[in-house]
Amino acid sequence: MTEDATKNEPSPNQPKLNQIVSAIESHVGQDALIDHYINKLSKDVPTIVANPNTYYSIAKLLRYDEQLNFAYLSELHGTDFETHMEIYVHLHSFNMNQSVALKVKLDRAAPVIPSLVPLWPGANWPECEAYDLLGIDFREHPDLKRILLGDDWKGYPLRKDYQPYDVEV
Amino acid sequence: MIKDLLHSAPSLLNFGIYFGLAVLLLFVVLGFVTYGILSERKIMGFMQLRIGPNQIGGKWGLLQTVADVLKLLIKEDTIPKKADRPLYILAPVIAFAPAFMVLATLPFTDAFQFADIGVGLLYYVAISGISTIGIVTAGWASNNKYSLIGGMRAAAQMISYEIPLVMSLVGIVLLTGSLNLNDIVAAQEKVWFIFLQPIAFIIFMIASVAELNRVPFDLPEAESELVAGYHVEYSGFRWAFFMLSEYVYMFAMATLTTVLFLGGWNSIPFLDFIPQAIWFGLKFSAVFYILVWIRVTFPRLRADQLMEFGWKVLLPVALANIFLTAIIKEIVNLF
Amino acid sequence: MSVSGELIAFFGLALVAILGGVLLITLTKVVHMVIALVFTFLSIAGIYLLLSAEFVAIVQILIYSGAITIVMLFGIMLTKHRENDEPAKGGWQRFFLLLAIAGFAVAVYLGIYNLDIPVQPTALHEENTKQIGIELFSKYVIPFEVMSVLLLVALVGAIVLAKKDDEEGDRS
Amino acid sequence: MLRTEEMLLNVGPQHPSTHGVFRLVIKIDGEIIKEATPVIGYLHRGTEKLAENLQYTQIIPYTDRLDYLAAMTNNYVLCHAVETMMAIEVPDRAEYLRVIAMELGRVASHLVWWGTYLLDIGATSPFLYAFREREMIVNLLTELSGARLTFNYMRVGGVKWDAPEGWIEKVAEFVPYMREQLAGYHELVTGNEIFVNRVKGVGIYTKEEALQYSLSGANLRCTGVKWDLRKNEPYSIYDRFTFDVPTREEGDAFSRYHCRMEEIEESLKILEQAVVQFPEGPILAKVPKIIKVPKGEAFVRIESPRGEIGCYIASEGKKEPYRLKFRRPSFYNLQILPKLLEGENMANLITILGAIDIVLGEVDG
Repeated sequence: MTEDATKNEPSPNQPKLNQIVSAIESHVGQDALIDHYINKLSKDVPTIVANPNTYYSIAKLLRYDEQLNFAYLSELHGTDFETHMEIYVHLHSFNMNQSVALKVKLDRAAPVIPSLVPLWPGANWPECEAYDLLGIDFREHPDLKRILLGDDWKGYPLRKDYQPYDVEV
Repeated sequence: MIKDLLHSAPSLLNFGIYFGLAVLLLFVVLGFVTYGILSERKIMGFMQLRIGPNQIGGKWGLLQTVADVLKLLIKEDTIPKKADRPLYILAPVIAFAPAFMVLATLPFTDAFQFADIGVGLLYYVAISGISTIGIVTAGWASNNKYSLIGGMRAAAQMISYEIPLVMSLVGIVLLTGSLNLNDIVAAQEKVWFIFLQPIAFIIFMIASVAELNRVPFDLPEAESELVAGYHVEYSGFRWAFFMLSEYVYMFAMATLTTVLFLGGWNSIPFLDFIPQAIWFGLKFSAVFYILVWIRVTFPRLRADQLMEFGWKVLLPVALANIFLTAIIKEIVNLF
Repeated sequence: MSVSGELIAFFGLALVAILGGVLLITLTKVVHMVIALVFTFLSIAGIYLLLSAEFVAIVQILIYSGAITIVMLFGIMLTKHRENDEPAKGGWQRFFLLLAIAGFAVAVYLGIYNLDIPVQPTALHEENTKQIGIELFSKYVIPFEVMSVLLLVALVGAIVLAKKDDEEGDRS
Repeated sequence: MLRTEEMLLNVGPQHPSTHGVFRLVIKIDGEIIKEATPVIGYLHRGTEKLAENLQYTQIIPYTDRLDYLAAMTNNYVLCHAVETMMAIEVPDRAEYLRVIAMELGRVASHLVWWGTYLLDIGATSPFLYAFREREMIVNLLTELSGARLTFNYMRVGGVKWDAPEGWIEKVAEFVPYMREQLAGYHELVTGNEIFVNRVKGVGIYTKEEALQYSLSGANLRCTGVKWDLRKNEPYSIYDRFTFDVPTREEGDAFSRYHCRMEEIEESLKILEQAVVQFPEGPILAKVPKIIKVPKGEAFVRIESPRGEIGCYIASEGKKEPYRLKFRRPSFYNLQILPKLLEGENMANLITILGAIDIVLGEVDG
């Protein structure tokens, strides 16, 4: 995915990405980000890939930094990439009039990540959904439950190795 | 005629006459309910761009209600396992019996009336209150939370709106000097009370709609909140009893409005060649139409707003109306 | 005494009234008791009616069967209450109870038997309500007004009670 | 001393006012709600899981079933995501058809909301009036797509069918008619004192809360946030129309009502301009028979009647998406409900829930 960003001419969003990245590097740390690029496929959205350890602090910075101020969580979901789990968070800042995609790669065997609910209460149900369908454990989530499938469901359907419990269907 | 019967010694003949008259009234009322429901549905259909019933009994759907009632009678009678069985069975009866009792004092024409008692006006209000006990009991006995809330609301609403209802009528009583419904009609031979007591009329209309538990005051059975309120668990003929009593009350309330404010069977001047019964029917139908119209037009009030409106608006206005009427009456008396 | 409709009606009503009273005592569920009470009230109203006291009868229904019972039902249904956990009474206690009831019955019987109210001819059947009104506002004005003060006190008391509960709720 | 008993009440999953199979467990003290817990998932059909084994065109019918009251926008968001990733230029005529269909859908959706909301509040007639107009829209869309609700009309790169003869004229005629009816609606309902008393000041939240809870659509705009993706992140051809984004400041149920009613008017404006500008030309871009999206991922979002609907596609370059995810606005909007209901009157439950305007097919996905 990283190749797309470096090809062709620079995107108009490049300065904004640079601004975000420099803010993160100065406040959270030089090695806070694993990767950052412009996703040409997705309307040039600046995409940053966080380290699981720094994920929460980066999110906190994005939320509360006066310049960045990503006040609106538009989307949060997980994906099972077979080699790893990934959480995709789409944030929007009305200040910068800019969206950013925050991603984090998790260990597939034990996907554990801090919850974003303290920062954006709107992350509550999406995180429950990711837990329900993918089995990602969000730490310090106020009420992590199987929101769609119900408590007695076995397995996590959106994992690629999911075997349907009811074979007939 | 009836008065003489009351004072005579009981005999089988008298009993037979009584029974016959009661059955006659029952059929009149049932006939009204049948076609009252049909006409309500037709009017609602007309106002809501629908056709209304048009399948059973020709294109007017004349037998629709009959079919509905028959269906209700042969439906399974379910009693929830955890319901309070004796009260569950008793409740529709308590709600239903007073509905017919109130009809006894209502004068339809000067000849067609069953009991001419001195306190006819209060009689209506008092007896109709008993139905509320039936509704509360039904709500409690069903052992269902929705019906319990519905029953509670019915009780609160009835207590709150009975007071302005009676208070609005005190003005009429002051002008007539009697609680007797016949006297009240007689007092309206020249001018109807709707013109002498316009404020009272408005209060009475509002409070009567509330007493009838109809939109916009149908909180005890608000289907969007309480599913069906106090009769959620009822089915078949027990449910029919509640519905029947509701429509009998509508019949009674429309009659009462006609008698109290529209001059009962009195005719408009120069048109008194038209029989009294027809005059009564016309006025009655007008009131009925307005009741349906209100139902089609308005959204529902909220329970607390309902209470506030009853106590903080209707009651003070009704009291002011009494005050005003008394003063005017005294001033007129002076000259 | 000839059999007239009035007599039949009286016995019917009296029977319902007594039955209601007995049921009120014997039934175990509070709501059932209240419903029994309603029947007693209603039949008493019927007896008033037989005595040509129309106004009193109607007010009986309006206030007792209507308003008061509903308020009672309201209270019972909305509040917590423990049902049928009265401790069984001992034999002696029961004996004294019976004795007391018997004594009371004898006293009432003697009282009524010896009672001699001077009968004065009244036109009760006509304008019953008007007569009550005239009596009330001429002869009994002071008791009437005092009664209204009493009701006002009760009203204020009710508000104070409800309010106190509110504050407690806030603290807890 | 005078303590009342707390009750646990199950509202739904079968209840006339939950607008579908939605369950709400509420703890009430008298008629005051102490606590509300929404329970969802009764309508979960696993659209996202199913999509992993389907080709892109085959997924379109499934999107119809998410928000079944405004299926055109759902169609569009999937096509738009694929088109964005494949960089397909959609022909003008197709875009106009899409916009007309989506705006008609928006009007229809708001009409259903208006009717059912009034039904929740206890007025029965507005529902039937709203459905009279909605029926006309549904008929128009049926002529266009062949289906009443589940249109399956859009395709990657354009639309399935061209507008039939005289269709555009019918849309043009519908606009003034709808305006007239809208004035009637306002006359019947908006000024009604009972209605105003029921909704005014009910279910208030602030701008900050709305943003925190990721609300979108009229639920966000009613707090004064002028945010509409059609204006702020223009997609399709929305930059060619002049229209306004209605906002209110109060953040109560009444302001949401106003926002939606005004949105109908704005949609009519767009329709009016679209039928005038409507161009000739092809209705489908040149796309390969079997669509293969390049390897990578994309997230696009557009404005549905209920708010921000998004589509995330992760592709491995195959015929099927590797992962497909919809950002369903109702799912996000519903999150604020427990907070709004706390301490409210029972009767307000329906008013508040109705004002959020959820479609359960979309909440459960």
